[in-house]
Amino acid sequence: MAILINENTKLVVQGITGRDGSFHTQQMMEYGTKVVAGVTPGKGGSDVNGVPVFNTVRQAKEETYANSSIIFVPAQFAPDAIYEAVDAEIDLIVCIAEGIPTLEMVKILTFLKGKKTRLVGPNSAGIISPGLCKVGILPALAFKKGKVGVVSRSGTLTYEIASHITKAGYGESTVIGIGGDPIIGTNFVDCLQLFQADKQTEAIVIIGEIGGTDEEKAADFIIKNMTKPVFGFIAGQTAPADKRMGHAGAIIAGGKGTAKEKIQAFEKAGITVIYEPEEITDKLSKVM
Amino acid sequence: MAILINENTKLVVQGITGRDGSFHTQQMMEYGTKVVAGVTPGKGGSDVNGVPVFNTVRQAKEETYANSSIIFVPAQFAPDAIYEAVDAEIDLIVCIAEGIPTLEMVKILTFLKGKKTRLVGPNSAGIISPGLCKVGILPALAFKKGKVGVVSRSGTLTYEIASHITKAGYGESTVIGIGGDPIIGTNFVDCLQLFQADKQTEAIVIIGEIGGTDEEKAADFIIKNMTKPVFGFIAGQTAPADKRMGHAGAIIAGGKGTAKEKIQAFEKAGITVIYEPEEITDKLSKVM
Amino acid sequence: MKIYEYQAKEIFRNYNIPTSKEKIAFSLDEAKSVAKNLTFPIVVKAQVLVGGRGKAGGVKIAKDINELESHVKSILGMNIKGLTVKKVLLAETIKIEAEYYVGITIDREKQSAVLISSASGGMDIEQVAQTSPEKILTIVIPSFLGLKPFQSRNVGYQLFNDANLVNNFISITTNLTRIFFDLDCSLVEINPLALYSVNNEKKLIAVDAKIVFDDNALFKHPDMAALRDIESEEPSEVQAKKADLSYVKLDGDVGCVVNGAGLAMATMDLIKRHGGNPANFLDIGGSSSPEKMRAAMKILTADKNVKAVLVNIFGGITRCDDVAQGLLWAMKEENIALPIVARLVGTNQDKAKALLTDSPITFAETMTDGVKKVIKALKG
Amino acid sequence: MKIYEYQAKEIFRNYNIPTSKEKIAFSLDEAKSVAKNLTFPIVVKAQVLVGGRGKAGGVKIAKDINELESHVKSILGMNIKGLTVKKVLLAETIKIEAEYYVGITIDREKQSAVLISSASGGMDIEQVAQTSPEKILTIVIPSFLGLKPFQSRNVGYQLFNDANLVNNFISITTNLTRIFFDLDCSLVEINPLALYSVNNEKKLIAVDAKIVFDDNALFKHPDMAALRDIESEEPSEVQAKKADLSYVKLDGDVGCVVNGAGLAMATMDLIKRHGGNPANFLDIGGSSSPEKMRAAMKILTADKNVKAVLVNIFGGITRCDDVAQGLLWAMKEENIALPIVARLVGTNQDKAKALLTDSPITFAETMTDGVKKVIKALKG
Repeated sequence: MAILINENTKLVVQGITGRDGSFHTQQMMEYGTKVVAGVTPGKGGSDVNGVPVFNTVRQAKEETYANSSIIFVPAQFAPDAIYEAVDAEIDLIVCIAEGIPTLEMVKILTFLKGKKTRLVGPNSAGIISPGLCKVGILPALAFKKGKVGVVSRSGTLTYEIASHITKAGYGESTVIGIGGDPIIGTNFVDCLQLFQADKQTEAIVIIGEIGGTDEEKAADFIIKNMTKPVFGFIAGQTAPADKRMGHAGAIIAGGKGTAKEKIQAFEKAGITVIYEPEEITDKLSKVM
Repeated sequence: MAILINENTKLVVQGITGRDGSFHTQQMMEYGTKVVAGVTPGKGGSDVNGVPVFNTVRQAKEETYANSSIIFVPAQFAPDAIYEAVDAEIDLIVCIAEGIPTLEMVKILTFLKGKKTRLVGPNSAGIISPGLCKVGILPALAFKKGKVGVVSRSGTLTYEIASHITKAGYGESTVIGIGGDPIIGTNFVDCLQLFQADKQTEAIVIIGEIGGTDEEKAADFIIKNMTKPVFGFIAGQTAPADKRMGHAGAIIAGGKGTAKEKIQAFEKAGITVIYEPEEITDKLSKVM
Repeated sequence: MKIYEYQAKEIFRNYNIPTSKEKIAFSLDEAKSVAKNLTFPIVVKAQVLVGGRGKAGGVKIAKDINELESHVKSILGMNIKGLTVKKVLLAETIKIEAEYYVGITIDREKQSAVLISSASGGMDIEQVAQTSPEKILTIVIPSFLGLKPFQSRNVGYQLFNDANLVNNFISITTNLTRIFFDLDCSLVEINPLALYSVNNEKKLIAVDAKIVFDDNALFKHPDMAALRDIESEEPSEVQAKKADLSYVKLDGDVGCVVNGAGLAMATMDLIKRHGGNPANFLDIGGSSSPEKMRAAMKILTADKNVKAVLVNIFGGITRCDDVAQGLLWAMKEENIALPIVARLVGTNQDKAKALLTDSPITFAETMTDGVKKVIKALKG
Repeated sequence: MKIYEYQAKEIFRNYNIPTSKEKIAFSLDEAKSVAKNLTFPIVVKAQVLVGGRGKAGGVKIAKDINELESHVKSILGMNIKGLTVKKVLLAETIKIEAEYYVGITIDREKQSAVLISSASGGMDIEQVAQTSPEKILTIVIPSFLGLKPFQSRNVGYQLFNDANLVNNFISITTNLTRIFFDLDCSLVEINPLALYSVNNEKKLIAVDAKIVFDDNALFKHPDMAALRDIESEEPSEVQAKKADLSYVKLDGDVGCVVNGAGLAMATMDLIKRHGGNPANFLDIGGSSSPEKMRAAMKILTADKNVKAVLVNIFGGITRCDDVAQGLLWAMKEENIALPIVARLVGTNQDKAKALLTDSPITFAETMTDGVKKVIKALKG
């Protein structure tokens, strides 16, 4: 069944006429994603690769019944783009944009409380339900339809690990990049919950990294609620404290959020911890 | 059964050491209200008429299990007092304070969405469930335990009309002053709903005035949801447009909110309209 | 509290909302000197705190200095709805291609600030709202976020075809919202918001400006409170405000003194219902201090239309005997000889009745009784 | 981005948060002249963008001008955790009666800004949080409302017995919150917030000050961005930032060039796991431009510790042949002779392999393979 996106996903691309927006629109369409509309204020009436462009999300939704959105606009305009999609009652927003100020995200999450819209990201690589739909910048070649759910704070590291799963023949149900920022719309627990309920998913891989306590919360959740086997990887064991490792969220601040703590939490929760990406194949073979 | 307040109400008085706060604390206690605590920052540890005073509502609640609050602090500090009571998870806040800026109230109501606390007022005369409890500045002499529910935007006009109901022997279940401001926490419809469900209440009197459309919404609600007989009075038939008639909310702005419209809406909804306070006795006698 | 167009325009300019090039003048001489720095044709606009100045002849276009002189002469001192024009705004004219409406106000039903826009500008927006509600576009402004650009854009693309104009509109509405929230307004309005062309580029400009502040929030904005023009207000209402009374002057002949706004309105209504004409709304509030009573009686009786007075008090916290005593004192101090009917019910009503027994004041038992008696007294 | 104590204190004063009377000095002469307007004893505080200056001897009290001179001499030029002290803050001392902690930061778990307070001030708050978490009071700041006075009061009465001190505390925390939100901070902190007496009145004062800005929001605050002290930063990291690379210098000898932050960290971890020592974190991002590759290689090899380089790329949008070509070009332009292992997988990986066949670069098939090969090259 896959989670979050599938063949019924009708996508509107916010920032479709930009460099990244137009390129990835083409990539997503080639993958089979139903990109029904684009939005760029002032460019309404034009089209990109045959996709009609609108001035507003509201208009785009009225004309095309879009239910999901992907945001490629620059960080400075991304919060308004998110609010616009929420206001238009889009079900799922995937925010690729990177560099949104943390306090803007705090406001956005407060605003989202009680709303039906789900936000994935920001600073997300997107989502792919292999064979069905791709909403993001993930490279198709790393994925194949299958039974492993993958959720990750990272981009290329996800492709790396997923490619081993793919090569080994298990394939993925859905792969979600939740984003590398400190404050994000959808976290590990949200995704675990969906994977637990998803029939297609038989095992789950969590790819975490230093910073925050999202991995620890996932471990708690797994102890209490999960029956499917879970595998975990944590990046940043050698990262020094108080240094931002690329992602705004990947930082050991005030001695908290170390890889060691996270690995311990995983082990305590019975998660099979992998230390090298290619190990995933072997470990999966023990349960599948 | 009465609504909103009864013998289980445990009241904290915010602003208990002020002139109005201390006077009405005494009045309420004389009426039988369980005033369990007072709050005045900096006066914690003292007492007013034997009621212990605390520095914060949180402390007051922890020590006395207060479930309701009445706010007597000046308008300038009233929003903070409301937020404090909401934060302490007080069930019912009755705000007597008058003169809170409208935009502050807009914020407060937005903040209250989804919270379990009910706010009555601001600029309310309070609530009385005769014989059981009084949370407000209403004079005891006008009321007697009985079967008519009264809800009103006004103060003395309510006492006036209620005193006729009292004199005629019907008495009141609960009398609520919802407040004379344009933006208030509890409106006519909220109270009608409670009265409809309240076994003690056999008939309801709505006392409206010019300004806004709360009476019209009440009329709509009555058509769709009420089975008990409803009586209505509207003050301000002779009020000129664009002039604030005392209450911040009593103003015909942009030609909207006239007494004529409201009376028409009442009549359409089958509400028995009374034009002189003393008429209420006759009209009630037809159904009771 | 309302302020004048020219004051509102100054606030607009501080918030980067474009207005015409314009100057205020308080006299003919000043107008002539101000005009030197402006390009004709110049529009001369009466500055008054009521609407309808156009119909009253308070707005005129001058194509040269002679016309300007005659327009200023005719407008300064003009009476518009009871208010004397004491200043005129001189503004350069533009060639208006279309007129829009944009305003922000509190929507009581939505419990929120709303942005109201319409392509039918330059007209009475309330009338547009009644006759063609579909021409009014309303957007709820989230109170914690303020107006977001996408919201203005949603409206903007319904009003304009041109992306530059939409961006203009976004900037103007965003700044209008900032004014509204920064200064605790109850209304900010541009009507008309005009479309015109400069060097073949279409632009939007505020041709008129209206700002009303929330009286309850003025304490936060002393610089705005200072803009209050007491001279333009009804003197009796100014006096009442000073005495902490809530008073509105009306045209009738029965003065009323009441405690509580609702009861005061109900008293007026009842007077009308029984064939009288209320001279005022007056709420003395919860206090029964003799000083307040005296101030109230003084203000009432200064209105030469007032031929009789009804005092209607529901005493709860207020004690009726206090009111009676205050009333007797006020009558004596202010030498009041008008017929007075007092209906004092509630706390200590019997004492009050006793106090008034030997006075010229007529005692009434109920509101209706009081109203009937005061009308009878009036008709003599 | 961090700023110095003296800069943070200036922001504090602009927001009405009381600080000691103090002045910054960049030289001994300046310090002596500045001291003339201050009353002894004066504390001389090294200004550096790292913690732990106290233990390093960077904070000393002078009771007269001679001591001051010797302290300033010893502190200016001092090296604290790799940073040279170039300025000292001279501050009048107060008689501290108690030390508190107060700070605002983002709580990722609560997805909100939080106010953190403690009666255990003057110490490392993170340590307090670990050893005595009950001494830490945390309040969630509602993002749409800001910190409300009642919230500060709830905390204040847990810290102080005195209503005046609580009011002091409310004012300081309210202003601290304004700084945090106005300037998009990720941390504002007063540690210690000191209690002292003036004329028998107890007061609170910020003895130290720390502000960290959210890098992602600095574009909104150019005046704050201008406070950045590039000289205090690792030169290679400054250079990397200019080239739009995300780079962090470490102590090891294996340089790594990776696309993606997670993969870059995983690569470092794997090097360590297989017995090597990573020399850096480096994320070249999604682009495969030859210029970026060149800048990356130049920065890496400028680090004399680096003895071998591992290039680890998962090509999705990034094409592996582009990376290979960029790498070859960079090696030539920068005359790089170090052993290099390249693991290029994904889009056009075969073309990349072909390109590198005749080069000195070792091709690896997997991450683990690449890591093993680079360590072997190093030890070989």
